[in-house]
Amino acid sequence: MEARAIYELLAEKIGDGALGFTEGTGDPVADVAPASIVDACTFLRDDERCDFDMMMCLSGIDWDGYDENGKGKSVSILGYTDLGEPETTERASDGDFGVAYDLYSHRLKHKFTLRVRVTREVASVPTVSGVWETANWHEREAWDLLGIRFAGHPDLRRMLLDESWVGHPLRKDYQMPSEWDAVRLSGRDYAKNPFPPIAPPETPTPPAGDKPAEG
Amino acid sequence: MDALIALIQNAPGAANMSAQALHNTAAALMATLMFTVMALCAIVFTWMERKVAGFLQNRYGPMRTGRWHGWAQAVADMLKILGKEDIIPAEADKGLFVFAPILVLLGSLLAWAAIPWAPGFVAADLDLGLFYIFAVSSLVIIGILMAGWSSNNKWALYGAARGAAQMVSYEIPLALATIPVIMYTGSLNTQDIVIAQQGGLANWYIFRDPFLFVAFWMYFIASIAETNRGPFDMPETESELVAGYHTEYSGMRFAFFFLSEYANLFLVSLIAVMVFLGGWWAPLPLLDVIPPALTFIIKGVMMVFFNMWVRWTLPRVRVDQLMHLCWKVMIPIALICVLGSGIIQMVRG
Amino acid sequence: MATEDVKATGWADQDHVPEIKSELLELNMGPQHPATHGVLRLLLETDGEIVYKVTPVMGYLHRCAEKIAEGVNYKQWVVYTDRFDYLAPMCCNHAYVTALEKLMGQEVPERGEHLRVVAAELSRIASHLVSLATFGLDMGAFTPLLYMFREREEILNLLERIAGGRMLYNYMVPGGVRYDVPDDKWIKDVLSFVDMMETKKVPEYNTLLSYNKIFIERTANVCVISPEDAFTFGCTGPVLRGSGVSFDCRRDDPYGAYPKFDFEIPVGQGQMGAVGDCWDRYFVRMLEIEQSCRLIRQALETLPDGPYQAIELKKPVKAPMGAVYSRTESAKGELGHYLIGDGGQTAFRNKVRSPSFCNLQVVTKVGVGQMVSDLVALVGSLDIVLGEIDR
Amino acid sequence: MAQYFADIYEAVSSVLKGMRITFKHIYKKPVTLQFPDERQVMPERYRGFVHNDMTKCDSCNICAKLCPVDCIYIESEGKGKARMMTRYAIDYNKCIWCSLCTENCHTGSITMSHDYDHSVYDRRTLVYEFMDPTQETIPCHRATRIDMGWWVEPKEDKPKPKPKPAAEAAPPAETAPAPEAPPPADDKPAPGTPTPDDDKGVEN
Repeated sequence: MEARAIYELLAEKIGDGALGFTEGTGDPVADVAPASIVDACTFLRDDERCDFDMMMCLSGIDWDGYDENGKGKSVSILGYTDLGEPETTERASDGDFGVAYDLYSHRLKHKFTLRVRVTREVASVPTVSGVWETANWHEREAWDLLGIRFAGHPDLRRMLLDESWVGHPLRKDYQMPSEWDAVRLSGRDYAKNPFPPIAPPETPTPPAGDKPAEG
Repeated sequence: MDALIALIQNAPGAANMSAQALHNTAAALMATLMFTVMALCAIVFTWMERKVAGFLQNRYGPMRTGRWHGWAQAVADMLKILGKEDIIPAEADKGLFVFAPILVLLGSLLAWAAIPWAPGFVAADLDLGLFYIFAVSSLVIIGILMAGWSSNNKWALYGAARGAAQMVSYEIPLALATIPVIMYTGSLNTQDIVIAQQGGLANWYIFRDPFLFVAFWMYFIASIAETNRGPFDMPETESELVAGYHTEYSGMRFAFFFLSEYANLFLVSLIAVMVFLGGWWAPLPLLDVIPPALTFIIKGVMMVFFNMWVRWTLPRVRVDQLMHLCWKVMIPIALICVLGSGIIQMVRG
Repeated sequence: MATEDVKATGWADQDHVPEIKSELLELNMGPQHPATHGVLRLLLETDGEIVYKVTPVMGYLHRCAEKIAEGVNYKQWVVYTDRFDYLAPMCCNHAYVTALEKLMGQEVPERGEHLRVVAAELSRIASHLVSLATFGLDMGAFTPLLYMFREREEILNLLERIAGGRMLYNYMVPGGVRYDVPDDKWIKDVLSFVDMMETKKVPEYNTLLSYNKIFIERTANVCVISPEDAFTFGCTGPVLRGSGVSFDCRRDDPYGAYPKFDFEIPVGQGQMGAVGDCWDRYFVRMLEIEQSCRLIRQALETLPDGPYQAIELKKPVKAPMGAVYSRTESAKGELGHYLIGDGGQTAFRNKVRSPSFCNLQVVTKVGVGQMVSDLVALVGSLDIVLGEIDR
Repeated sequence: MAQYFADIYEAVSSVLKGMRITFKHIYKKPVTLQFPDERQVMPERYRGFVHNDMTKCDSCNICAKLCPVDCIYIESEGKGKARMMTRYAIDYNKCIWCSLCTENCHTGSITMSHDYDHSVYDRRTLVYEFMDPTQETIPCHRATRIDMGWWVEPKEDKPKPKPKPAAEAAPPAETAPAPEAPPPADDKPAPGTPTPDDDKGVEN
C-alpha cells in the first residue's frame, strides 16, 4: 500500500494524534503526536491492511541546529584541544528531539515511517517496546546516546556506555568529559609536542616509494 | 622387574648385593626410568600433536624452534612454562589447589607401573595388574574435582563437575570392554595377557572374535573420554568453559595437568595395545627383529596418532549426549560383547 | 524460579527439571570468553547446566561511530563503515553508499553496480565462511575452521587485488566504485575460485561438518527461533531465513544490480530437526555461499563496458536536506542506514541499524531454558560481530 | 529400536567420512607461508604505509584536511612566493590506510607504498617526519623551486588538475599546480635520527 493511504488509515484511527504527512526528498514520513505513538504503532501492527510485523529501525534524532533553509549546519564534532583538553561549545541548545520509526510488513511488503517530535525540556516518548520487542534495545540505545526517555520502558538502562557515564554523546551540544572514573579520556597525540622528548629511535626508515615487497 | 634385576646382577660390582638391595636398586631405577619416559612422552606428544594437527589442517605447525620442523618447540614450551610465575588465586583453597595437580599426575604415574614393556620387563608384576591400572587411574578424577573446586572459579567448577561425571561413567565401559579379554586369558596379570597373544596377527585379541573387535572400539571410545580429549573433552571444553578445571592454573602446576594429559593418553594407548593389539609381539614374523619394547612403543604411538586424528576431526558432544552415549549405547554394547564373547568361548571350548 | 516456570521453558517434557531447587548461579560469560565472538558479555543465571536468564551486556567496543559520522564528510565516512562488520566490509560499504545515493538521487553506472555486486558477494562468502568456521569451532570442531579460513584467504587476496586492502577496503564511493577491475586475469581468477568453491569446497565442508552426526546432534532441535519471534525481535538475514521465512532485501527490497540476476533465497527447512534450529541457520549460510557464487558468475559474465563511477573521485559529495532509511542485505542480515542530510557535505544524523544488534536480542528469549552448551551454539549460529553491535 | 541402530550407523559412517577428508589433507601441501622467509607478493593496488615525496609536495594541506583521522601534520611559514614548508609528518599510530589522501593529491606526491612491516618498540617512533633535518624548510611555490633547480619540466601527458576544494575548507590560496620532478630529496625518519639515506637524499 502507498504510504499516503496508510497515513489516511492511521489518521482515521488516531484522529488528532496524526500531525501531518510529508513527501519530499527522502522517504515519506508521517508525524505523530508523542501521546498517540503507542496507539498508532499498535494499530499499524494489528490492522489487516497494514500488518507491520517488523520494526526495521528506531532512530533518535537531535534536531538542534537543523534548519529548513539549510543554514544551521550540524555542529562539527567536538574533540580535544592541542593540550588534550576537551573542547567546549558555546551553542545554545534549544532544538527538539525526534524519534523516527521505520516499519516493514513481511506479508504485504510495504514500508512506512513514523516520526515524533518532543521538546528538549520534555525529552520523553512513550515506549513501543510492548509492540515490537526489538524496540526495547533500540530505545535503550536512543536513551543512552541521546538522552530521550521512553516512558514505560521495562529496562531503560544505558546500553553502549557505562552506567556512570555523564551526558549523552549524540546530542549536538554534548561536551566530552575530561575524565571518567578517574581515567583521563583525552587521546594521546604523539605527533604534537606536549610529550616528553624521547631518545632517537632505532632508525625506523620511512616507507620507500614503491619498493615492492619481495615474495 | 626380574629382567632388570638380572641385568643389575650382571653389572660389575653388583655381585655382592643382597636380594633386598638388588630389589631396591631395581625399583629406584625403574621409577626413574618411568618418570623420564613419561616426561619425555609428554614433550614428544605435544610436539606430535601440533604437527599432526598442522598437517591435518593443511598447515605446517611449529617450524622454527630447532630448525628441523620445530622439533625443539615442546622443549622450549616446557622451559617457558617452568619460568612462569606461579599464581595461586587469593580466594582459592590453597592446600587443595596445590595438591590437585600432584594427585592428577600421581594417578597417571602410578598406573605405569604395571605396563609390560617387554617380556619380564614390568615394574610391578601384579596378579591384579589390569585391575590395578584401572583403579589407580581413577585418582585422576579426584584430582580434577579438587582442582575445579579449590580454584573458586565458576568455570572451573563446571569443568570439574562435568569431568567427574564423565570419567566416573566411562570407567564402566572401559573396564567392561576388557572383560572378554580377561575371560580369554583367565588372568588379570598384564604379562599373561600379552603372552597369550603370541603368534602373529591372528592371535591378537582384537581379531579373536567379532565381539572382541567391537569391544576394542568400545575401549577406544571410552579411553578418549577417560583422557578428556576431543570429542569428549568435557572438563575443558575451551569454547564453553574457557579452560575448564585448570582455568586458574598457571606455570608449573598447569604443566602438571598438561603432562598428565599426555601421559594418560599414552597410557591408555599402551593398554589398548597390551590388551587388544598383541602387546610387544610383532604383527608379522618378518618384524620379529625389532626389539619387543620398541614394537610395543611404536604400536602405542600409532594409537596416539589415531587418537589425535579423531580429536582434530570431530566436533565436541554435549554433556548430556556424552552421558547418553555412555549409559545407553556403550554400556549395553559392551555387555553384549561380554556375553557374546563368553558364548563363543564356551562353544570353542 | 518455581518448578512450573522451569517447565514452561521446555525442559519439562525431558525430565531434566530437578526436584530440589538450589540457588541460581550467576555466571559471567565474557567479555573475554572464547565463544562470545568478541567482547560480548552474557550475564547468565544458571542452575547447573541450565540457563534461566540471559542478559547481554555490550559496549566494550563502542566508538560512538554515529557521532563521528556527524563530524566527517560523506566520503570520509565510507572509511568508517568498513569498521562495522569487519568480516564483510564490502557489504557495509554497499549499504552506506546505497543510502547516500538514495538521499542524493544519484544514479550509478551499470559497470559500477556489477562490480559492487561482485565485491559484496565475495565479501559475503568470506563472512559466511568465518561464521560457519567459528560455529564449528564453538562446537569443538577445529579443523573446518582452518579449511574455511584457507578459502577466505583466497577471497581476501582477490579483494586485495581489486581494492587494495586486505580487510578494510574502502572500495565503494558514492556514485560507483573506486577502481575498475585490475585485469582480465582477475575476472578469470574469481570465476575459477567460484567454481572451486561450488564443486569442491562446499561438499567438503558438508561432509566434514554439516552432515556429521555429532554436529547434527549438537545443533538440530537446539534453540529454535519461531518466525513470530524472529519478526518481533527484528531478526533478519540468515537468522530469519533459518526460521523458514523467505525474505531477502536483495529480492524483496531490491537495490543495485540485484534485480537483474537470477538467484534463490535458501530457507531453513528443518531437515535435521525443527525449522529454525541452529542447524538450519548454519545450513542456510552454506546454501547462501552457493547462491553468492551464482550471483558472482552472472555479474562477471554480463559485466558491461563503460564508466564505473558517476562522480569524479576528487569531487566533494553533497546531499540535500531530507531523511531516508535505506536497507541492504549484508552478510549478517538487514543493514540499514537512517540518514539525514542537511544540504552540506556532512550527515546531520546517521543511525546505523546493524543486523547483529537486532539479531542478538533474541537470546534474551530463546536462550532461556537452554543448556550452557546450547547457548554457545545459539550465539554462534546468530553470527554476531561486535564491531557492528557496539558501533 | 531401529532408530537407535540407524543413529549408531549414521554416527559411525559420518565420522569415518570426516576422518577420511582430514586424512587426505596430510598429503596436501600446506598453504601457509613461512612469513619472514617467504613473503606474499603484494598486488599493484596494495595500500601499505603512506609515502610522501617531498620534492613534489607543495604543502597545499588537502591531504591533512581530507584525512578522516587527522594523522597528517603540515606546517608552513610565510605567504605567497616566500612560503616555506617547515614540517610534514605522518602519525602512523592514527593512519588507517584509507587512501583518501593519495587520490586527492593534485601533485601526486603522496602515494601508498607496498610496505607493511614496520614494527617498533615505542609508539612515538611511529611518527614519521618527512622533512630533511639538514634542510630546515622547503619552499612551497613552484617558481621558487624552479629557481633553486628543483624542477624539470612537467610531463605533458599528465593533465594538471586544479586543486579542488577539499572536504570542508578551501585549499590554501598559495597552492600551485606543481609539476613532476625527479626526486631530489629522500624522506627522513623520526626527528634527530641520522640515517644512511639522508646524505644521498640531499645530493640527489
